[in-house]
Amino acid sequence: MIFEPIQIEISQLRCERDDRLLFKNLSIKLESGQILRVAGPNGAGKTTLLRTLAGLFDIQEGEIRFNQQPLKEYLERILYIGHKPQVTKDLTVLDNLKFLTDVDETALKSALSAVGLKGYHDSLVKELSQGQGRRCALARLWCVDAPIWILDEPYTALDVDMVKTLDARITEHVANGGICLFTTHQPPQQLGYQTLELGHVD
Amino acid sequence: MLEFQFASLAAFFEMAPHGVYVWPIYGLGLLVIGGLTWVNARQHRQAIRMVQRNLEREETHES
Amino acid sequence: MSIEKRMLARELKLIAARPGDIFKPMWFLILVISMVPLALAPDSDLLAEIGSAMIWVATLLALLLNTEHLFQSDFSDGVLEQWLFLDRPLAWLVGLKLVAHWLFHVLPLILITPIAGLMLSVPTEVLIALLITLFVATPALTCFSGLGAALTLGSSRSGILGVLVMMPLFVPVVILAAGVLIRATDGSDTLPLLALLGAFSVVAATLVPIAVSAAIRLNIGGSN
Amino acid sequence: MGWRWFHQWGSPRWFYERAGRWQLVCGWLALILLVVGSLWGLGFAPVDYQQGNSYRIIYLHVPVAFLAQAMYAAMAVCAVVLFVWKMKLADVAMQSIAVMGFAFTAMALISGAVWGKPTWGTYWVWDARLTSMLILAFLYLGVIGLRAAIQDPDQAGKACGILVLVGVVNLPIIKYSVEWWNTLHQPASLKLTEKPAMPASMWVPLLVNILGYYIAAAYLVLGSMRAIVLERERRATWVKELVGRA
Repeated sequence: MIFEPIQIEISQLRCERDDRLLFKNLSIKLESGQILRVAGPNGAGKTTLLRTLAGLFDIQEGEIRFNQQPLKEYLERILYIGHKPQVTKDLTVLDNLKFLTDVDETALKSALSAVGLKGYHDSLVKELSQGQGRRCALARLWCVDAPIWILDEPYTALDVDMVKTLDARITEHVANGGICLFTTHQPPQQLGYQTLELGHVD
Repeated sequence: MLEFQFASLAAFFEMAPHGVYVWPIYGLGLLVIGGLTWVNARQHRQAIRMVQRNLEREETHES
Repeated sequence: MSIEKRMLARELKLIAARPGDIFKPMWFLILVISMVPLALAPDSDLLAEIGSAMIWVATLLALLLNTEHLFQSDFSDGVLEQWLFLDRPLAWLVGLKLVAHWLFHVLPLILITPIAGLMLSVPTEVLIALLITLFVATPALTCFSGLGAALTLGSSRSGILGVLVMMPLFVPVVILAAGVLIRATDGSDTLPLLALLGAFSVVAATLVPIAVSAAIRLNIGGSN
Repeated sequence: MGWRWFHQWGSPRWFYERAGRWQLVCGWLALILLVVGSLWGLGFAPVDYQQGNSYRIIYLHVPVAFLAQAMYAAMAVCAVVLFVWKMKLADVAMQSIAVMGFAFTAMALISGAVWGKPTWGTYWVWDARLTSMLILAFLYLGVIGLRAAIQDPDQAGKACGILVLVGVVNLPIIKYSVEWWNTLHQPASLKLTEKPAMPASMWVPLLVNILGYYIAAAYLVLGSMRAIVLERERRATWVKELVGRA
C-alpha cells in the first residue's frame, strides 16, 4: 500500500534527564521516503528521543509536529517497537500478534513466515530463542500499515539473514512513502539513510 | 481571668492527679518540634556540603 | 476484531497459560480461614459470630494479593506501552483490564467463600448477605488495588507497598459491608447500606481508571 | 504585576532566598505564641469540673489534630498546583508536608491515647476520632512510602500527587463512615473534645496555641522545603554560586 505524504517536523527540542542535558536546539525535518538513524554513545539520549517522538515521553521543551498537527493526532499511525521484548512470554507467537494488531490470521501467518517463524505460530514465546522472540516482535512490521516506524535497536539479536530481510522491508516501506527512524550501534550496510549524531552537547 | 490555678509551683508540676499524663505529652510536643527543627537544619547542612563537594570535584577536574 | 474483544481474549489465554494465578489466592483464602478455629477454639457459636467478618477480611487480603502485580509483567515486557498506540483512551483500556480482572480473578474468589462459610458454621442468611456484599463491594476494591499496583510499577523494590498504600482507602467499604452483615444477623433491612456500597463501587469504577491511567502513563514516561 | 507574584513561586531560587527570612519570623512567632499559650493553658486556665487537670492536654491535642487534617488538605492543594501549573515547588511542598503532617498526626494519636487513660481508663478505645486519625496516619505513611520507593523525584512527585488526590476525595467518606461505624457499635459515650460551651478563660489560650502550632507547622515546612530545594537544585548555577560565596 502507498501512504499519503507525511512530514515530521521537530523544532527546538530540548531534553534533560536526571539532571543531565541530553540534547537541545534539536531541529530536524523528515519527509515520506526518508530513513533516519539516530546514533550516539550509550546514554546520549537515543531512546529518549525515539520515545519522545512516539509520544511515550512528554516533550519538555520544543515542538514535534506531524503534518502541522500535534503528535497526539498521529499516535495511531505510529508503529513503535522498543528495546523491551514487546511480547508476552506465556502466550503463543500468534496470540501475541493478534492482541497488538487487527489483522486476520492469514496475514499474520504470512508475516511470520516473512520473519522466518513459519510453523512457530503455536509455540509459546518463552520456548523461542532470544533472536526468535525479537523476530516475533518485528513481525508486526509486515502486517501493520502504519506509515511511521520508530524502532529502538531493531537489529539486536538478529542473524545476518534476518538483518538483510529487515533492511529490505525498511527499504520497501519508505519506497511506499513511509518514514522510518531507528537506533543501532552497528550501521547497516544495505540501507540508504541519514544519521543524526547525538551526544555532542555539554 | 489570669489567675494561677495552683497553690505552689510544686503543685503545678505535680498537677494532681493527672500530671503523669499531661507533662509527658507536652514534653513530647517539644521533642517533636525541636527534633524536626534539628532534622531540617541537618538536611540543609548536608545539601550544602554535597554542593561543596561537587564544586571541589569540578575544580580538580579542570586543573 | 475490536480492541475490547482482543483484550478479553488475551486475558482468557493468559489464564489458561497461568492457572496458578487464579488458584493461589483461593488456596490462600481457604488456608487463612482454616487457621481461625486453630487459633481460637473449635467452638461453633463463637466461630459463627466472627466468621463472616473473618471471611470478609481474608477475601480482602486474597484480592489484594492477586491484584498487586496486575500490570507488572506487561509493564516490564513493554506490552503496556503499546496500549498507548491503540485506538482507545488509556483509561478505557485500563477499565477493561480491571473488568477482566474482576471477572476472571475476583469472581472465582467470591464463589468459594460459601465453602469458607461452611467451615466457620456461618448461618445461611448471613452467608447470603456476605456473598451479596462481596459482589457489590469488590469492584471498588479491585479498582483501588489496581491503582496501588499502577502507582508502584516503576519502583523495583516496591514489595507490598501498593497494598500498604491502598489499604486505608478500603475503610469505608469494609465498614459498610460489616454494617450489612450485622443487619443481616439481626434480620433488619440491609438494602439502604447495600445501595450505598453499590454507589461507592460505581463511582470508584468510573473515576479510579482515570487515576490508574495517569499512574501508568507516568511510569511509562519514566522507564528507560 | 498581574500574575507575576504567582510565577515567582515557580522559581526555586526566589523561594529559597526569601524562605529563610520567613522561616525565621515564623519560628520566633511560633515560639512566643506556644510558650504563652501552653503556660496559660497549663497554669492559668481553670480546672475542668468533670475531667480535672487531664483536660489540659487539649492545648496540645486539639491544635495538632486540626493540623493533621489541614495538612492533608494542603498537600492536595499542592498536588493540584503540581498537575495544573507543573510547578516543581508544589512537589517540594508536598514532600515536606507529608513528613510534617505525619509527625503531627502521630502527636495527635499519642496525646489522644494518653488522654484516654484518665478519661476512659484505657489508652486505646476505638473512638471515631482516634480511629479516623489512625487511618489518616496510614494515609500519610503511604505518601511517604511511595515517594521513598520511586527514584526519580519528578516521577515520585507525580505518583504521590495522584495518591494524595485520590486520598483527599476519600477522606470525608472515611471520616463519615468511621463515625457511623462508631455509633453502630456503641452509643456515644464521653467525647474528648465536644464540650458544652467552653468559658473564655479556657478557649482563649486554646486559640493562642492553635495559632502557635499552625505557625510552627509553617516554620517546619519552610525549613524542610529549603533543604529539599537545595538538594534538588544542586546542579543549578545559582546554588553553586550561593555555596561558593559562603
